[in-house]
Amino acid sequence: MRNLILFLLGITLGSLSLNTLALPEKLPADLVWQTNHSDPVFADPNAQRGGRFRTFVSTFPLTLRLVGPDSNGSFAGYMRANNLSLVGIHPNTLKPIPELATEWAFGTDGHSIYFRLDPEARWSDGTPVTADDYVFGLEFMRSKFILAPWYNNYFSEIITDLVKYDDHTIGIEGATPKPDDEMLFEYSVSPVPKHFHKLDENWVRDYNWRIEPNTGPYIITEIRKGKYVELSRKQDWWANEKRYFKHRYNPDHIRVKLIRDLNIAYQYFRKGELDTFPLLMPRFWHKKAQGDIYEKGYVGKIKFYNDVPQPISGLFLNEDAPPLDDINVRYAIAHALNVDKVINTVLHGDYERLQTAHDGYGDYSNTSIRAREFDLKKAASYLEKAGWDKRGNEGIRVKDGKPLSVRITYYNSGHNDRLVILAQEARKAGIDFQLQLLDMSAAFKQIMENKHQAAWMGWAGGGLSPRYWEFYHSDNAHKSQTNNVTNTDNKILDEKIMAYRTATEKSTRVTLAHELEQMVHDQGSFIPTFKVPYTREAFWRWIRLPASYGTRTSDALFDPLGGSGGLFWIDKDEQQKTLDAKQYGEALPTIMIIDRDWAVAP
Amino acid sequence: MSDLILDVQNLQLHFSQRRGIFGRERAVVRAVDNVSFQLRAGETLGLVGESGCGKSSLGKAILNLHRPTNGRVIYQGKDIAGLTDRAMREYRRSLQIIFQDPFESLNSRHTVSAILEEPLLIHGIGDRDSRRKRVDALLDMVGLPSSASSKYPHEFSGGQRQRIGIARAIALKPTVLICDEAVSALDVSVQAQILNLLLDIQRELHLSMLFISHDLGVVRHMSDRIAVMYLGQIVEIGDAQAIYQQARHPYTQGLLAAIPKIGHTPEETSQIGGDIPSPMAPPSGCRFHTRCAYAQEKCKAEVPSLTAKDDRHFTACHFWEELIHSA
Amino acid sequence: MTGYFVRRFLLIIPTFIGITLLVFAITRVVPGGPIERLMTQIQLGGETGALHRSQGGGTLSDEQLDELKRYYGFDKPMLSSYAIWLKKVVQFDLGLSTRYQDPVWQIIKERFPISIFYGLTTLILTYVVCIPLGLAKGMYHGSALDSWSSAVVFLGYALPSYVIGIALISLFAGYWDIFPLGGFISDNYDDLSTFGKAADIFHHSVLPLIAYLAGSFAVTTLMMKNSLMDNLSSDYMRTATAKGLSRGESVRGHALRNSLIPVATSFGNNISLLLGGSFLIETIFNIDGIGLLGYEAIIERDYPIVMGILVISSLLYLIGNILSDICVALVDPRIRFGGRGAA
Amino acid sequence: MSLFNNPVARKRWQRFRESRRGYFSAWILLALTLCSFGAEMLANNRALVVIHNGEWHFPTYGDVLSGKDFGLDYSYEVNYRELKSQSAGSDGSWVLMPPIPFSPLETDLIAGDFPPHAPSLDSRHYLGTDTSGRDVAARLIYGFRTAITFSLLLLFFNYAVGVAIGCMMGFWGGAFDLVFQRIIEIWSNIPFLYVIMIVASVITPGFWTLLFIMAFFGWTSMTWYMRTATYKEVARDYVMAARALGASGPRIVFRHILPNSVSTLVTFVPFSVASGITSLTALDYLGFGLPPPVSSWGELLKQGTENLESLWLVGSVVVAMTVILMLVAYIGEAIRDAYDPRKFSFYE
Amino acid sequence: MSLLSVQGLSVAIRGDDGVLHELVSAVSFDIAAGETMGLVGESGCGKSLTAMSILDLLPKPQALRSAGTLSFKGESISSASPRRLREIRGKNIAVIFQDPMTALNPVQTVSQQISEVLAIHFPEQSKKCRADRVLSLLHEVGIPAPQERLSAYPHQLSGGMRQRVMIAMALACEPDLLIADEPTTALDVTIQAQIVRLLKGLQAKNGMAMLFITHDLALVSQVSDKIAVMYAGKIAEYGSAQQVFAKPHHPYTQSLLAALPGAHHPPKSPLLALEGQVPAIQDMPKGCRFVNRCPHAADICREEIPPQDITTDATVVACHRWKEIAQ
Repeated sequence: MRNLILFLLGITLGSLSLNTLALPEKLPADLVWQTNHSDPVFADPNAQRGGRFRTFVSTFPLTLRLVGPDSNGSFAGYMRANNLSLVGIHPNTLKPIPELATEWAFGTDGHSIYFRLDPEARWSDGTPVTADDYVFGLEFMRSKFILAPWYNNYFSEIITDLVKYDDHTIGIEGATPKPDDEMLFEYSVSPVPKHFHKLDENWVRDYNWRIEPNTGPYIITEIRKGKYVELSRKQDWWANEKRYFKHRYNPDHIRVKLIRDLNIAYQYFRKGELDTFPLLMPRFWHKKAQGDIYEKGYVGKIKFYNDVPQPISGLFLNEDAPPLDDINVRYAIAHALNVDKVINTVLHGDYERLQTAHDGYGDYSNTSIRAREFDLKKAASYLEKAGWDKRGNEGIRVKDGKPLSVRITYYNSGHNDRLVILAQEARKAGIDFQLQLLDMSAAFKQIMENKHQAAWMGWAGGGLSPRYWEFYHSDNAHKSQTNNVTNTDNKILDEKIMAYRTATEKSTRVTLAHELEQMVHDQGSFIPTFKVPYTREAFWRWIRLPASYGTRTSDALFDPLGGSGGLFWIDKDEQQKTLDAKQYGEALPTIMIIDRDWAVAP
Repeated sequence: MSDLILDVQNLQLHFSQRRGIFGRERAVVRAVDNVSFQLRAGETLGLVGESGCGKSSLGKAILNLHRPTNGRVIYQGKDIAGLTDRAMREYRRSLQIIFQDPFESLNSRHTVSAILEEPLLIHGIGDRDSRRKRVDALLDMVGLPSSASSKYPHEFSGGQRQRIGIARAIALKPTVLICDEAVSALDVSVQAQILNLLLDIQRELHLSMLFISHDLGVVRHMSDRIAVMYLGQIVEIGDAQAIYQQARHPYTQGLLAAIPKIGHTPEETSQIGGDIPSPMAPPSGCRFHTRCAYAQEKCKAEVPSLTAKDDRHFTACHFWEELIHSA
Repeated sequence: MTGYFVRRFLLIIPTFIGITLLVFAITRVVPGGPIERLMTQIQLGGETGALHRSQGGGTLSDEQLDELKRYYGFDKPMLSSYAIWLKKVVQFDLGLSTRYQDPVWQIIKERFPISIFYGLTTLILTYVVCIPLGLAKGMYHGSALDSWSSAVVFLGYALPSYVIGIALISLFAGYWDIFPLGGFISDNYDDLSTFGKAADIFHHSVLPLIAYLAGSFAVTTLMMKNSLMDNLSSDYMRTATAKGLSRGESVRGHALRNSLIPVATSFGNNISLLLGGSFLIETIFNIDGIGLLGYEAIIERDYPIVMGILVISSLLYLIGNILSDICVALVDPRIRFGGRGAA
Repeated sequence: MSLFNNPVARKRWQRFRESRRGYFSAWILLALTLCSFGAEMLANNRALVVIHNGEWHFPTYGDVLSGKDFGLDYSYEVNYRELKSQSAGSDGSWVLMPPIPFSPLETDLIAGDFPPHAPSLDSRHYLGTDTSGRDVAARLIYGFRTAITFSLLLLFFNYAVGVAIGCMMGFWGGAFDLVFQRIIEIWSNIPFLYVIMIVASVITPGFWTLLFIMAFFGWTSMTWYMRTATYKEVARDYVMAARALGASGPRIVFRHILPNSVSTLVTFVPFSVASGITSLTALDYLGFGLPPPVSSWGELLKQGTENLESLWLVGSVVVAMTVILMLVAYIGEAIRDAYDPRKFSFYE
Repeated sequence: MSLLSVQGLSVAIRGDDGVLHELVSAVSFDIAAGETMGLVGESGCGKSLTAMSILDLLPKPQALRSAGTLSFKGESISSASPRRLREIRGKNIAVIFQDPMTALNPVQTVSQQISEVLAIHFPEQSKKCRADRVLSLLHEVGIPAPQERLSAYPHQLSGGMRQRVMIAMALACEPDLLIADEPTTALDVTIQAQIVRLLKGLQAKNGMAMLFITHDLALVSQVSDKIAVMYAGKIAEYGSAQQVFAKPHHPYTQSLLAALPGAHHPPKSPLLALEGQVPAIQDMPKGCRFVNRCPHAADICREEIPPQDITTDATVVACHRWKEIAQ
């Protein structure tokens, strides 16, 4: 299933002081303009254009707006990816590549960037994209009318200024100095078509279903509410011939069908009414994706390892909630959590153990840390240290007449089987896990209000480097509505986090990140669990992938859009061949690909 | 007048009734309308009339099972309207009722002994043993074997069940017994048994009786005095003998004539035609005028009151004297 | 009779207010409103990683939270918000969905055709099948037909409809590929001929209809059967026989209409099923109906839609009760003319 | 008690026994229910009897015995199945396992295979395992216990409240009746599943909270019925007779009205039981029901429908539901016949 | 030749236990054209079953005619085809029932129900013709304003009116025989008199025969030429009405008459009540069914079924000792 794709989010800066320097009025003359036309091309020159790609979503979009309430549904990815950024990231080298900007330069103050815009860039209605659209973009993002407080925050507190120097040159100022690559990534503003919007208190309503002109390769051409959305390729898209866009976004049409039930969606796929199907979940890969269509080679299966920041998923222990205030208990719980058994059984050995909170951040990740392993002896010794040395009738440890019981709040009923096994195993250590399944909103509210004991959850990963302040700084502890759900409150950690936040040199930051990761590990309040360092899909034979299948950062291979997407194409001849073969029951060579090119060695 | 037990004065009992699910407009049923009579010790007053004339409602109003809309019931000099709960229980102890349907009036889930013990329990009479003895005595009195006490009403025939009902009614040694169609549901041969039993008991306990029935033959057999009711009102009241031999009210005459008698062909002369009007919309004036062969304009306009030449035979008809003379 | 109906309609008002107030209050006490939903959407991660341009967890200031509360109308005390809501409802304004930003009424209206199609077809088929079946079972009580149909009907009654739905779709759409996997019409519906359109709808609706119907057969069939059996032994049937009617004639001419009275009583209640729909069946068959809308609205805390559906369903239910009375009055003259005739 | 030991009740019982289908169904259901209450002896990972070094142990309902108690090297609960296989050869030790040697909460994972495991006699998972490797048969049995206990308790609460309020309404009438009529009308018009879903999406209902919520909205139908029945009884002559004897209100209600009207409630029992089971299953299916890892049919059904290729999951739970609900339906039919003997007669 | 001849008729009913019980046993009687035959007995004696079995109007799987032959105008109707039987029903032999409320279809109008009979037996008649006939029938049975009553539903009519509609329906095809099953039991005494008079009048006019079933001895004495007294499923005494009432031979008939309260008994005197009750169907005495209540019972009565003796006044008596009793 498509991951929730998250876009810009705001952060409050807490105690950080704002730099009050503004951008210069005139474009500084001494700028060193950079661009990137030399990285390898990752699309396949053999790709054929044409055809209709059929895929599905499980909920119909509630809006076509890019911002504002409910603009974050499962369809939002299609909308977002259809708008280019100033600068993209090369999916393999992770270096910046031009998108809407052809060149960029960094200001001497360390927190401003300048962009030269591509004069060829056009909105889908043919209007050129100019600097004014960026100026409006910032105004738009800061507007109360869009009802998106996180964006409001981000674009006032992080992006402090945007200046138009001429129609095709802008400068952007961010709040704090950062390494260059992160500035490119974070101090970015997307243009908003000024001629399209009328900002007033009715904006949210009025623009709910209006198709905003975009800069990407597709535009929505048909909406059947509750049935499907069809996107069509712009034939004369302005970026067609650009180095990194050539031979990409090949299908002429993308039909995104609404199928609410995943099992039913799979039936559609089996019947050939969908072109591809995600097989991330073990039971789909191992149990469902079997049979004729696979054996006879009509449908291929691919498992493609990638290298991307992993979501921070695991068990978050609330240090404010006894007995979790005792570090020994936290360690004991970590040692009583038989994650490997879960992986090797219900997860079919497919998932991997997440070792730290920040796997997949390249250099930033501290690969020397290993998550605490399942070890009943260690668990027992920690618990005895903490005074939980007796066992009650049911084999659960007791102290002062109270059983050692930890309530685990979670919101994904699909994780029942995992938690059940963990609870079963933890009993051996004398720990009683009470599982509390709540619906997502209710669980989130409970956790945000620090009313949980232990939270089984995953935070969206992202960005180029790990974040610590939000999760571990004492500024966010013991407060509701913060991400410090473990209520970690550690002065030494605080200092290090602030040092990390203010450092601009990448090497310093990497060192600090490694130290921080170790401290977080020592704190023991986050127990990392699983990661999925690959993507798995099934596809009908006529869907063709480039020779490399995907890129280092491909989180989905059949994403028709986006920075690393749009690489596949539909092979008409193959389609006819496959359909004919299917009709007569002839077997074709089976397709079973396992690609480990980008796999990170464990 | 020391032997005056019950004095009913201008008793009214109106029900507001909703008819059908659409008939939400309330209709007032004047079940009993301005009825007065007296009952003396040891006397049986027969109350006759056709269905819907209000005779059963009258009985229940006297027992306060339906609260009278108006009028007074005076029992041994006390107006029962002002009785406290406690006094009301005492009052009910002195007046008892026997119902028409012996199937309906006995709780099918109680054994006979439980049914007969209940009045004693309610009024806290006796201990366990004495109650049991009393139950046996009651059964004996109504002619049932003592083995009946452990059985359920279901296991008895209609007549036997009515005996149980009578036993229950006399358990508290009441002074007045109201027999509400007590034998109407029984076959002739059984009816005779019950009538005999009632007569025996009355004699033994010196009871006053209000004997309600639509069967004129039975009423005649049981009553000292008879009241004839029509549409909620008493149209004629007097000694049984007098009523049967010289009925004054045209309705009473017609009623008597309508009773089939063995060996007689139906009398053609006093035949009452037409239907009984609805008690929800009783005719104006004399309520019988719609069916009366002798009705005149006055009958439609004026309500006749009960009048009498002597103190014993009252008739509510404007023209009863003329009718007697012409006859 | 009109007076009665006027009164019945007036009685809808307090009941309606009671129902809506209660549910309104519940939605208010329930934690996790649209605001929490916004926050979860932004912050919670999935299973797999990706290179996002994301910044992760931010916190909002109190003013910003208040702003959101005001936008969603959570800033006022419960009763006054309810009063505002009710006032709008009276003016036929059900408010705006907090998810779609569209008027609730328009959203509900868009789902009407499908829901009504299934509701009405279910209703009609239920009566078309159950009445004759109940009749046959009543007339041939104890026969093989009777016991076998009882077993089948009970089976449908015992199994939850969604289980039947899943079984049907797996077998007939997935495994044998006889019927489509769901949806209401094909994607190429507009290009079809009128006959083709009808066939298309039929083709799509067979499986969901079976799932819908399986459970509803038992009640109506048995009601019909029992009612007929009561009437078969009634005195007027003896009269009919004494007139010289044959058994079939007397059943058709006399027992049938009398037996329909209890079935007619249930008719009004079934009216509310017209828009009910089972969200489980709708999910399974991908039908964009009211049931599913309501379910999603609850899960997604879209309270204006929750309340909007409640308004419509409770009104339908209340009106359905009155309709029941009308139906009964139509078949039963005792009730139709109850207020008049002399007793 | 007079409620059961009187000729009316005996007659009904007689008629009930005469409809063989319902009568046998009742016995089967009763047997199943009783069995489920002793489920620990049918499906458990604890042995029924262990003889170890001459000592007898009956671990089924006792304290947890750790591995150390049997000379093994771990301090958590001993694995009796392993103990059995170890003691197979040795003398002096003997282990008797229940017929299904798995607890419903226990994940038994078979090496070389991933759950759900298919049914097999060798592994003693007669109905296979679920997606967490828990024994389906064991979960069915315990799930049935949960469901039947739940619906019986629900029935009890609904009837208790319904009978009390309905009886008061019917007996007192007047304003009390009017007020409660409105309340019931409102209550019964509230989409009950809707509210449960709203409430259950917020708190994870445990057994008792769920029961409470369901009872909170479930009492109305019985109330309606009791009100009508009481009204009917109040107007009957035997009540009139009791009043004429001077019986007090409570006496009339408890001695006369209740015994006569309550007995008919029995005819509703099977349907209430069935609806209790199905609504609990539906809620569990939707994830609004009992929290994991409680054994529940709904959860199993959910797993089954998501794993249709593992047919034993959906198959066993659907068959179990069908059997139980058919039994209940047949019992209901028989009780109906016993209370309201519909003599099939016609004229021809 | 008799119009209807009933020979050795027995009717059996399936009890709760599934066993057949002979509720009516070897009943024989004849009805001549234009004659009224009264069938009298207490409730449950089988008189209605006897009447209903003539046209096979018994409730189907429960009750069945187990023995006997019936011939109507010389044609056997006990062995007639269903089709032939349906022709006779309503046309040659018509029936009116005890409770006109339940016997009429509540959802059909008066005219629909009456014209249906005509439609069945005279399908060739025009609608207009039928409508005229319905109207004249209503007029004939004495319904006031018949035109307005055509579209009335049964519940809108009073009990007496409903019974008149029932009669109109029965008379529609001018039957040779009318079976009247307790036609006045549900009615008030004044209305009863009206209906009885109506039936007698119609009978005189149409010359039809009538089988009149009732439990009311007096009533039956007024309407019948011949009567049969039934007890526990058997005919105890059968003869001309006058003879039977004037000089009853069977002890049961005698005690019935003696138990009847009325003018021939002094008020409040004990009635001659039959003790005991009718034996239950499962423990019928082997010999005479009346034996346990009979004051004259002898050993022979307990052992042998009494023969049907014919007395000097041509009455049939089923008693071993009638001669001794007469002395």
